Amino acid sequence: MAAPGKETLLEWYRTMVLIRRFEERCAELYQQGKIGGFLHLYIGQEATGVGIVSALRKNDHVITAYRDHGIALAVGMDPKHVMAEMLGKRTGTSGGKGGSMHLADRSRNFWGGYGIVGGHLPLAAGIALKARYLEQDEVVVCMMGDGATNIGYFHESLNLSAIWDLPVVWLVENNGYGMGTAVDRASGQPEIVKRAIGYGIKEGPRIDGMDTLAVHDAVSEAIAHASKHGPILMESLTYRFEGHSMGDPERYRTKDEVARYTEGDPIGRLRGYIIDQYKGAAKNLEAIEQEVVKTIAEAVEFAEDSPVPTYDDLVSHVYA
Amino acid sequence: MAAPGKETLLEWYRTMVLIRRFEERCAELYQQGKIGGFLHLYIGQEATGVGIVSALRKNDHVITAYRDHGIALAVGMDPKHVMAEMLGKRTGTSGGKGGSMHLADRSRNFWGGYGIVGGHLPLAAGIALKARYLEQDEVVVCMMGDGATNIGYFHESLNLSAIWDLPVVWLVENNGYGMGTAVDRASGQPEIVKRAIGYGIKEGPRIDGMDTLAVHDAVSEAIAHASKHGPILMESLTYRFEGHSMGDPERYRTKDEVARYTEGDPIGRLRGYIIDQYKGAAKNLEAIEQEVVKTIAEAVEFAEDSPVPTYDDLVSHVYA
Amino acid sequence: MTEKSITIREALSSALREEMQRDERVFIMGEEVGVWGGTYAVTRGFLDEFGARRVRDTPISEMVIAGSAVGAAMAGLRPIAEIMTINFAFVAMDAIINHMAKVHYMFNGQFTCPVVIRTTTGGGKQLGATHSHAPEVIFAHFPGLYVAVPGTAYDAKGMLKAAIRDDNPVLFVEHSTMLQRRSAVPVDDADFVLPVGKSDIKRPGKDVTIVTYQKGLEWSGQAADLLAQEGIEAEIIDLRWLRPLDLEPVFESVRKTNRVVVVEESLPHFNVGAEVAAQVMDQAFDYLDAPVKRVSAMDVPLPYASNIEMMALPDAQKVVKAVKEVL
Amino acid sequence: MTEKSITIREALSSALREEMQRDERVFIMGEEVGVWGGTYAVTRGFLDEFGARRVRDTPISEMVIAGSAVGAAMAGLRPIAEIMTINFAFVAMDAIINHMAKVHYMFNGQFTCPVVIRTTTGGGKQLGATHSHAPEVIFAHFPGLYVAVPGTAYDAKGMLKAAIRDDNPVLFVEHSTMLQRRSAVPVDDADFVLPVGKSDIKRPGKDVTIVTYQKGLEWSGQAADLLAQEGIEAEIIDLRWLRPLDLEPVFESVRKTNRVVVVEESLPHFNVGAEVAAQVMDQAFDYLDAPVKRVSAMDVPLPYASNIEMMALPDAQKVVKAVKEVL
Ligand SMILES: Cc1ncc(C[n+]2csc(CCOP(=O)(O)OP(=O)(O)O)c2C)c(N)n1
Ligand SMILES: Cc1ncc(C[n+]2csc(CCOP(=O)(O)OP(=O)(O)O)c2C)c(N)n1
Ligand SMILES: [Mg+2]
Ligand SMILES: [Mg+2]
Repeated sequence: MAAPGKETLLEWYRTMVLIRRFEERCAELYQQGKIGGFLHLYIGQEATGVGIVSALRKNDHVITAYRDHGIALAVGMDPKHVMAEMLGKRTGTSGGKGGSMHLADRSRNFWGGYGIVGGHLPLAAGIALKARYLEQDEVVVCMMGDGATNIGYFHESLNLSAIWDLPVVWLVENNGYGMGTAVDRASGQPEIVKRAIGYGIKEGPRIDGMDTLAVHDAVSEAIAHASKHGPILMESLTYRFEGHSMGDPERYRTKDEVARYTEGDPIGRLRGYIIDQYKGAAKNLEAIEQEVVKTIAEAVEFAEDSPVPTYDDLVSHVYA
Repeated sequence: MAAPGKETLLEWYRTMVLIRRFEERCAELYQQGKIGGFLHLYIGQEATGVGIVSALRKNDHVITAYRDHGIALAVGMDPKHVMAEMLGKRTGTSGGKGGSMHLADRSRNFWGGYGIVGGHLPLAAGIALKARYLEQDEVVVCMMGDGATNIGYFHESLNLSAIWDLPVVWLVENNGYGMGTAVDRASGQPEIVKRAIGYGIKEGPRIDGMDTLAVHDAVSEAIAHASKHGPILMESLTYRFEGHSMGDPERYRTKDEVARYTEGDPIGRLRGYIIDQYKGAAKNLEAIEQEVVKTIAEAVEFAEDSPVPTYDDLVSHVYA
Repeated sequence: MTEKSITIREALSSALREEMQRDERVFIMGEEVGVWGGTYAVTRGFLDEFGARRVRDTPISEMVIAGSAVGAAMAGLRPIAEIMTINFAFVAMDAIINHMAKVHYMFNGQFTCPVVIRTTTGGGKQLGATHSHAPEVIFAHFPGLYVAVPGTAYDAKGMLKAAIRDDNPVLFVEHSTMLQRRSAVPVDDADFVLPVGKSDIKRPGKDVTIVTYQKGLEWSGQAADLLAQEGIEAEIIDLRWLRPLDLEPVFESVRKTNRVVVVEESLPHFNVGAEVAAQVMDQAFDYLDAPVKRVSAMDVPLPYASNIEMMALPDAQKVVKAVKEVL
Repeated sequence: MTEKSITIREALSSALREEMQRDERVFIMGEEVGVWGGTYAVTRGFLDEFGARRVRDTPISEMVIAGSAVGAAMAGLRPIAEIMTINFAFVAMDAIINHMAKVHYMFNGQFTCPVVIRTTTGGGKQLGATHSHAPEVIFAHFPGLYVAVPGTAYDAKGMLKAAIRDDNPVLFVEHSTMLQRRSAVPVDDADFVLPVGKSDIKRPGKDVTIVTYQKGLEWSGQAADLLAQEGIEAEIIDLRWLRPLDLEPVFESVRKTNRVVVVEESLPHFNVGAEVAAQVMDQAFDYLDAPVKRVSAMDVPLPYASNIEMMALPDAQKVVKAVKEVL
């Protein structure tokens, strides 16, 4: 696979920093009571999200669970409108009706974040069925947490994708825990890719999910596989630096463990790689960082200034 | 494994013939409108049922789906009361309220037949949990059809059995079809035992389900495994000679295919084996056959003479 | 417009066939819809006619049958997903209630979800407690979904075509014991489509209003015949849809009859009759000469034995009795 | 008997603890019940106190959480299975309705199924459409199961203990926004157990009967205070259980007040209010001076944005308005 050029790397870096700063700001806004509901931060997992989205071809699709801010920003949704959604405003990407867990952008083939664990896996199969049905070369990347691989939806969806030969990359973001339950306490087979055998589909790799380039390459290959040969199951081994959602007492892991992982921060890693490859890139990176700060500030301002939804919004779109 | 002696073999033979004749009579009674609802015959699969039940240790358990007459008779339920259940009589094993699909005998650790595909798998896990919880050496043999291995219940149940180390033999009666759908049209992994890998449990054998002795031996070993080391997934490769249920148009298979299998009739095979092993056994077999005819006649007479349930039966046992 | 007497089964088949011919995006998926031809033979011949691409047998996997239909619909297809019987819809409840009924709202209209779930309902066939539900009312509890409960061949055809053409998800509930019932149906009009959410007066009368649907039409019809012999004229209103629930004709009828009986196969609590009673009281309080009476199944799981199963279900006599209580 | 003011959370915890201490066969299973201590902290400390054998974390597998509880109960244990929120009970609907509620009946009493499913219900926390249901009414539709909906610490404790001791399956529904509510609860009586299926008059009054439960108690209580300022005395009846549904005190109250309002968080169709209205009309037709009015959530999936989510839910003002309509 051709190594990405400087522009591409800088773009990935920009997106990852954008996600990080965006979410740090969200955490603050949550503390201030401006964001409500559940807030699941993606911090630590940015390499996975950006690696995946960068690997999508023009008409490919992506769908994920409730930990979806990273994907929303990576596919290019406007931070202003995403932030407005977080604040429950009319100008939000779902008009304020979806919130943090339900970002989506039909125009970018981002089919949404979903709150029921595993519930979006059949949807991914259905979207892939559309491609097969219309004989279009489109692949669906269906992201899910490690915890989601133990619910019935996983089994039925992977099996259907096998027998109908659906172009899906089943991508497990294995961050070690489903809420407080470690993978090996939840899954009889902690090497999740091995479950591919049970469906007769391709057993994909378990990749280093903290390495943006590795994710990009592996997902690109997986998409190529899915496009030609049907479904594949792969894992991105990652870690969430923050709690499951805001207010997680984190009794299930030690500070030491968290510290071990934060040392391998994917943003730091990509930064190091870029500086290694391109002398003088440091100033590009700093420019990006500053630009992101501005973008976030504007997004928050836009969101705060936006109007809340109305009664008409409440009752619209119950039916088409 | 020690070869079973003559008495044992004759007993198995008796049970298999009993099942066969019982069901043949049921088919007639169904045609006469005396049995209603769905009637799923076990004909062709008797070796599996009898092989399994003969392998159970004193306190082991068995549970199955709606194709349950064979197990009911094999565990020793009185044909009279089973037939009465088929006819919807008060004297039936479930008081006429369960019918063909819902036979059970608590006193024999037969936990019932269940009509929702896969729905009884979690129950099996729960029964096994009781044994673990109370530190009793008891194994649950959970039978299911090949079709049942594609529903979410299968996934969740096998996974739970793995992480809780439950003493369950997950036994797939693979008769080639779930209704009209051939295994390889329904399952991405037609070699179903391979799914064990996805749960990190023991991949058991795929045994010749038309050979009573082979089933007995393999299930005995599987029970020993489950008792010591936890769950195992195995298959008994068999075939149903009749339709899925009464009135099946059987468009999904050819007469030739059916004929090929009926040649290997498990009852004929066991008969041949016994005669091979024990000269002069033919007359024992004939005596058994005659005795069974009598047993069935008595069962039908008992059932026909029994009273139907009453209004009080209708409204009792809604709550304990 | 030519009409012909056909069975509900034929009505459903022809509705499916016509809509599949009309719109390439319409396809069928479910257990045994293809090779077997549908467990109730509604899609017999479809595999040959439309091929395996458009008539898709599935594994026994109701969660993904319903859920993948949602995804396919969001992406632009128009799936007709068959759940063999409504008893198995419990397995797919989350896909239906949390996904099918909500994707349109939750993302503020970005996605539509034109899925039809075809399924069969009802007891009375000695199938026992887990296979004899008529729980369509609990699906109608939730916004975002429509629930169709046709009771004649005419309605089955026009309503199924409407359901397929509608951009909202529809749980289309057929009664498993009524597939052989006949009525006159337009046969040469490929656009014979009934409106969504309109109830229908099936029999005019002035003495009592019987509100019912599906199997209840038969019990009520027989009861009305018996009552007619005593000079009592019952008006029978067929809801046809539990959602949208159209009670206008009921309110109007009550103003004339002043008496209402609701007949349904559901269980007795939190059922259709409860809702009808509450709304009728609210909208026509001063017109009611007696409380609204409900005839439903008894509050038991349905047993296997035929004699007691029948005791547990409504019948014409129970309807007659209820009518006499309100007269 | 000493009483102490404790929260609903404490009431639940102490009920669980006492019953686990009393009966070795009682154990807890579910997502995050152990190491995490329960997502609502109800089982905090239980893992240390009772060990991993009796406090069992599960994978995210609701079908087998509910279904294995059924098996364990049939085999002689008394599982308390936690479904984190009732929204996820849809995934387990078949295990609950077709198995938990039916094994006793279907096999004619051979098996009993003493399972308690603990779960939390309710909207109002900006969790969006798939996480904000209050659908307990649809579970109460089915015979074989009991449905508990406690609204005070006193009731939570006595009802949970009753549920655990009962030989029938109970869906025990806690309101996720009420866990901090306090009331006086007997603390030194390990056998403080309330009866199954008894509603309770929470506030006596003579002008109007408000029938409600759980969160509705708060809206109704606030409304009653406002009404009291105008000299209107509302009687508040807390159903406490949706199954068995005890409406005797309601019928009695109506004979005195002649007016009924039902307040609930459910959706507006086929809900608790519908059933209450229908039964009240049937049992107390001549006592009603006005139609029964219902206050419920609006007929929409709940949105994320707080302002419109609150619009969609009931509140004291809506209750006051409904009461004034019946006066
Ligand atoms: C069906 C269902 N059960 C339970 C939950 C509650 N829940 C939300 S997130 C979560 C953990 C999921 O873990 P994982 O899939 O690993 O994703 P991660 O949070 O690690 O990204 C649980 C149990 C839910 N949303 N849906
Ligand atoms: C959840 C569910 N879906 C569908 C059905 C309808 N159904 C009954 S039996 C059956 C086929 C099951 O096949 P298999 O598990 O192979 O068992 P076999 O009949 O071959 O013994 C189907 C689809 C059901 N009972 N439950
Ligand atoms: Mg995880
Ligand atoms: Mg089979």
